[in-house]
Amino acid sequence: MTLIKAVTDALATEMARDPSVCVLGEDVGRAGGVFRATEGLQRRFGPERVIDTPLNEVGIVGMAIGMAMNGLRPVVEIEFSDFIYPAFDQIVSEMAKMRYRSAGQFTAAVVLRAPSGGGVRGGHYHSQSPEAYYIHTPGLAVVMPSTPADAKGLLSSAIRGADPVIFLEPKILYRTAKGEVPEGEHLVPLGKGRIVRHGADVTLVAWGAMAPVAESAAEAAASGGIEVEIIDPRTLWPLDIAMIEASVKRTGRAVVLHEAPRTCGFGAEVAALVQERCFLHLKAPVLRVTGFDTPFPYAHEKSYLPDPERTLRAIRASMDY
Amino acid sequence: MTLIKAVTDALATEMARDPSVCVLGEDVGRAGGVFRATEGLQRRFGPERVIDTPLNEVGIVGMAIGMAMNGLRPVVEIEFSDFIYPAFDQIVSEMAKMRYRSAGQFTAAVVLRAPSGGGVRGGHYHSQSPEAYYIHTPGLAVVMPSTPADAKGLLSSAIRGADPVIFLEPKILYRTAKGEVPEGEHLVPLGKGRIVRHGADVTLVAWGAMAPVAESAAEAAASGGIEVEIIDPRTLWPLDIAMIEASVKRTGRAVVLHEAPRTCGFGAEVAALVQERCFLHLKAPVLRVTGFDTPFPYAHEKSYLPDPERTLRAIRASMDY
Amino acid sequence: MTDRDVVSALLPDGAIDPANDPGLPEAELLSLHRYMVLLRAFDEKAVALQRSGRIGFFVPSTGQEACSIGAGHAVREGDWIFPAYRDHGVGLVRGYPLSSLVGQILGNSSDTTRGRQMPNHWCDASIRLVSVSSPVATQLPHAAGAAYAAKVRGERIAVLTTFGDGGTSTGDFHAAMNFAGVFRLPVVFFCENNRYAISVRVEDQTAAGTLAEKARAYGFSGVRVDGNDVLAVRKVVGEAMERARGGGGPTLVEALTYRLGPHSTSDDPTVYRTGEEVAAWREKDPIRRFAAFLRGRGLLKDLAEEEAAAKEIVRKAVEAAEGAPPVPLSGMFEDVYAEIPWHLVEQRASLLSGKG
Amino acid sequence: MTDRDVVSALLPDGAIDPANDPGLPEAELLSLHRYMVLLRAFDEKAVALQRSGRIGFFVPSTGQEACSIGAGHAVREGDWIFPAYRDHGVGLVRGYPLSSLVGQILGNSSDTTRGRQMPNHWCDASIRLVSVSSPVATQLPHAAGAAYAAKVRGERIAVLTTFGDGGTSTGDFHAAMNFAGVFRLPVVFFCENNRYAISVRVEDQTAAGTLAEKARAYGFSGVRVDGNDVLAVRKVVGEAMERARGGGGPTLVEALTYRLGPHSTSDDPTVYRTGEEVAAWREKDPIRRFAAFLRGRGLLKDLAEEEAAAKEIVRKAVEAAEGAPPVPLSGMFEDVYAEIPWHLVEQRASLLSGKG
Ligand SMILES: Cc1ncc(C[n+]2csc(CCOP(=O)(O)OP(=O)(O)O)c2C)c(N)n1
Ligand SMILES: Cc1ncc(C[n+]2csc(CCOP(=O)(O)OP(=O)(O)O)c2C)c(N)n1
Ligand SMILES: [Mg+2]
Ligand SMILES: [Mg+2]
Repeated sequence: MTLIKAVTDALATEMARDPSVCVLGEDVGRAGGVFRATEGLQRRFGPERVIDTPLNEVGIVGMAIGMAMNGLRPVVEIEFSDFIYPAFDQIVSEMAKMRYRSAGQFTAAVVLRAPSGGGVRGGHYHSQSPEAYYIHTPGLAVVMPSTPADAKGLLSSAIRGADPVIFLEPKILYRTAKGEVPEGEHLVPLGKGRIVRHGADVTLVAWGAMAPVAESAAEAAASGGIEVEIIDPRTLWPLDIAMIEASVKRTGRAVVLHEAPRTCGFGAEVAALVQERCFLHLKAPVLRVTGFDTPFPYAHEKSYLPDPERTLRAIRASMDY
Repeated sequence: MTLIKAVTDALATEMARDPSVCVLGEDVGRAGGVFRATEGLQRRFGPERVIDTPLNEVGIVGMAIGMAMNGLRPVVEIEFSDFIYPAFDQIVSEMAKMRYRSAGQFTAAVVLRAPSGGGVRGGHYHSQSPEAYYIHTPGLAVVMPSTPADAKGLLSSAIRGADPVIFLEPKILYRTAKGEVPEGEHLVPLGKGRIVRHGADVTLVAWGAMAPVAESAAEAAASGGIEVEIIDPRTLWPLDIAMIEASVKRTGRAVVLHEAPRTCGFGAEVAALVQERCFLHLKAPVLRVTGFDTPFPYAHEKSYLPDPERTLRAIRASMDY
Repeated sequence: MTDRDVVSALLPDGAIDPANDPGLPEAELLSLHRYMVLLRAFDEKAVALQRSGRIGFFVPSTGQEACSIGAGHAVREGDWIFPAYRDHGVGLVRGYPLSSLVGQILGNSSDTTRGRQMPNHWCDASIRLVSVSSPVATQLPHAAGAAYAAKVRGERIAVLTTFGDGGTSTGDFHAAMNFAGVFRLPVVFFCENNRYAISVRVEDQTAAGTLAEKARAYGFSGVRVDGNDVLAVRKVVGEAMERARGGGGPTLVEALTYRLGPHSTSDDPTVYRTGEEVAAWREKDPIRRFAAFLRGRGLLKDLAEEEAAAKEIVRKAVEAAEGAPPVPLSGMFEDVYAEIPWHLVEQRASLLSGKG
Repeated sequence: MTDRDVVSALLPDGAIDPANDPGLPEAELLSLHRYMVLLRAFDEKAVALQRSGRIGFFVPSTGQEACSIGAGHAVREGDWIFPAYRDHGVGLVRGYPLSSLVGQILGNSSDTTRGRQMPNHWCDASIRLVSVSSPVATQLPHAAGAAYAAKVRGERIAVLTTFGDGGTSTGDFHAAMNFAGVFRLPVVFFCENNRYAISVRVEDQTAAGTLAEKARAYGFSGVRVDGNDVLAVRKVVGEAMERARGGGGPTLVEALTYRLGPHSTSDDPTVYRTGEEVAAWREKDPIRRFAAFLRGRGLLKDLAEEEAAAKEIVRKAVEAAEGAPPVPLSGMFEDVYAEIPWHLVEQRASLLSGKG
């Protein structure tokens, strides 16, 4: 099953299980979503639960918050994560703080789904990776799957959970990532990472569309005798630090890989945490392979995005340090 | 002169020098700003250059972008940095990318001033420190002064500069920070840090309202025989990395101090950069003293904000590592 | 009637316009009055507490009591309230305890919201009084969402959200009004046009003739009401709420009123308002105006006595709450998430152990 | 006339309503037509290029040529244009070179914007044609700002900004319309109501009777025009721009039209529109309609010939540009700031040296 079908499967399964789950966003109803993630849901669950909204992200997110306060389980789709920003105030000032400021009297357990990342020739506004903005915002969980099974299991857990979740979907993997997906209800717990590949020499942290890039780089490294351990955190925040810390204490080396611009990206936090917690084990600085600190370019997309070659260079640099 | 008067002085001086400079925002005109930063400017320069706007940050920032494209030098005031978020899309999608996406044909050299940080019993929405969001956004410069002279000099440089600038003003220092301020035109270049205090044992990076906290901590450390070197970057991004790198290579120890929540805060980037560049010189991990990863609390503000005691503990921890 | 006419009930001579009489029983009339007096007493006390440094900040509603009390009185069991920071009166008349109001502004352990927010940012889930936020008008889309949920469940309830004239300029107003219109939601948008957004005159806030007519842009109707006339407010909001409960969709109500005090305790209104303007509005004091009507009906004996009683109630409430211990430090790390994640456990430990 | 009436000039019988005749000289009439035909030829070629994988994406304006060409023709030297992604026609008629249009969608070194953005995101400072963005309606507040600058300098110019029906729901629309009203800015808001925001019908976008009437909420007037009637569009926008230049303030123009093609090359409109609906609108094709008028005037001989000529011009332009070399890699790090800061110097070096 493809990753996008796994998303649809999770939505359909959770909607069938719990009548309070509903989906809202632009073009999610009659059209089934611009990426077809909600295909067939409106026909099956009706327009009151699969809601085509006007073109206003403040209204979508803000209305979802009110729906969540009044007993529904709204799953918002924002067409591209680049178009969340009009709703940024509703997310950071309202959704993220509702539980805290009301001392738990009110919560805003909204799941906000958005296709994210590059690789589709989308230029500035159909390619960005915004995870760091949300990770820096207390009160939000930030999730990004890299396989169909994780997409279904993590999204289902997010929908059943009690906290607001920013659920970023690597759009380039929608149809290229295929894999076994358990039928029926399937949960993958939030906050637990996945060891994609075991290795003794260097720990490589990568998520979303960078996970397969990490795997190719690890393949190449292996043929050069370097054993790379790949960790996909899956839930970016709260991070499975225990898994990363244990691995780096074994390998003594860490590389973090992401599409987003380098400066103040999540890679900076991973690097800061690892050097705080594994300082005496580190044989080399934590290295970062990331997008560059420019707006996301159209023509140079392939050079902008980290690839196996750049990743391999960083792995080698860490080994040779 | 107080820091707020230095801000007013910079605005008045630059407006007198260049008729294209104008100020816009809520209550900046007749009322002279909720913190009185624009006091007297409307009387002196008229309502067309000192503009009271309707209550809409999208309109304020979006209009400023268009004004900048058409030859004006708009200086926006947002009443509190917590209230910028409705305009987040205009800032990250438009202001930050205009030069790049038009290949330099159009620019949006807007200076966006906002009172920032805690200490005024302001709770969730009158206390936050948002610098990391803007540092992570390519195309923006982010500036935060900690002294009246720097406030005037940096703001004047920002107004004359060619790039959009997020100019964060530590509101707790508005009336508590006093100092000599050069009369007339006064420029402090962007991108250059300031060594607040020299010391051989540990490098302490702090900005805005944390700079005086760093000084108290350094005093206390000195009485314990620890010589702290304090660097105030002043321009947070692009950062004066050369100054920090040189210092850490001398001291072998680094602590970074900020009010914002720790996770994915600017401290993470400073830590990541320092360990990448000074790895073999480091005698201890780069330590962070920061706000906690909660919404900004009202009653517990004093415990939430880093103070000299917590800073001193980190300095000691770094020395004793 | 057009959206330029203004509904009023209390006539200058102390009589009432039968057309706009909400027809409340005498006990309710008296209770409306008592709440207005109590609200004023509370506001005056809160400002005094701030002046003497015992609380950090306060936003008074003095002059706008007819709005919050009149609108709040139209709210029924099961309805939701998404108020602005200036509308503690709405909660008060709905049964939000004075002790909680006082506790919240003190931010000590008598605050049911654990000292988390500034004064004026209360909530009480038991009466569906939703947590107040500082960013202007962010509660409006939430109100639409709560109304949507009630509507799809077929509940016969309405949602009241309150905000100011400045709030109509926000993107949240545009979004919420449009969604309410498109989905025909049971929500009443109650706009207290007190003529100022801090220092900005409503004439500089919009070029529209009235705020009420903005509703047309969203396909529903707007009504203007005399916001210093508690019975007219009660009548207009009551009808709008009932229409919403009955499936008639949303209404925008523009209440014409005036803030007699500062925007907040941090504000000095003399820099942007003339004494004459304020004095003219003092003449229209909503409490005195309603008292005159009650006196005419022989329902009210001694206003001064009422006011003294209210002051005493407030004094006692403050006295009772002020001694409460501070909120415990550990609470700072709770309610960020449903469960406390590892990083907050570590941060809490570092703070409590004095090691962090 | 009310904001429900729709202005049209071209009558069914091929004649013109003298009341709404913009009174253009024959040469201008012919040039309008030639641009419409060229625009259609370009759009069809661009879609073909995308289908054959030679460009990544495209947003065609087929069916809406009367809107962008008619509105663009009302723009004068010195005026500013803040267009939406579907309005390359506005630039084209203002003199934005076809070669630049082609270069931009190819994103190679023939692109005057250095391959920075997706197709449809052009700009040309020499004609004050401002850089197109993807987020819907973000250009509207910019248009207000450019108008503000012109107004305070006393320049006798106007600003045109274009957007769609869906754009009226955005917060940027609300902000820009309100600021334009409050400051009486010389800006014309040209809304192409093509009845859909991707799949969402305009009836589900707003409950308002018309989009034009939304202008009232901001204190100025809205006009509806037949958006498939290039002369009516030229007339209405021309008057609005002239009113703006003369200090008469802003206008909202709602042009009623229809997108005959997909929203973009990524869209399949058959999932949300019926063939009948599309066929009915094909009958109202703005080019054929205008051609009929020109023929009646004896100004147009052979439409097919015109179309063939336009196709050839476009073919040649593509041929000329397609061979251009790719944009140099180093350019990726320029124009982020006025000068390249240290971190981008390092990142560029790491990429170019193959070390990063
Ligand atoms: C988004 C946002 N911008 C600015 C502010 C600062 N601010 C607080 S109250 C206020 C004025 C609100 O005026 P109005 O809506 O008329 O309500 P009133 O205070 O008059 O009751 C402003 C500008 C804010 N709280 N939120
Ligand atoms: C803020 C934002 N949200 C969502 C989108 C995705 N999107 C692109 S075009 C579009 C529909 C726009 O419809 P309309 O304004 O009517 O213009 P049209 O495409 O019909 O010309 C949407 C939803 C976007 N670009 N920006
Ligand atoms: Mg007001
Ligand atoms: Mg449309």
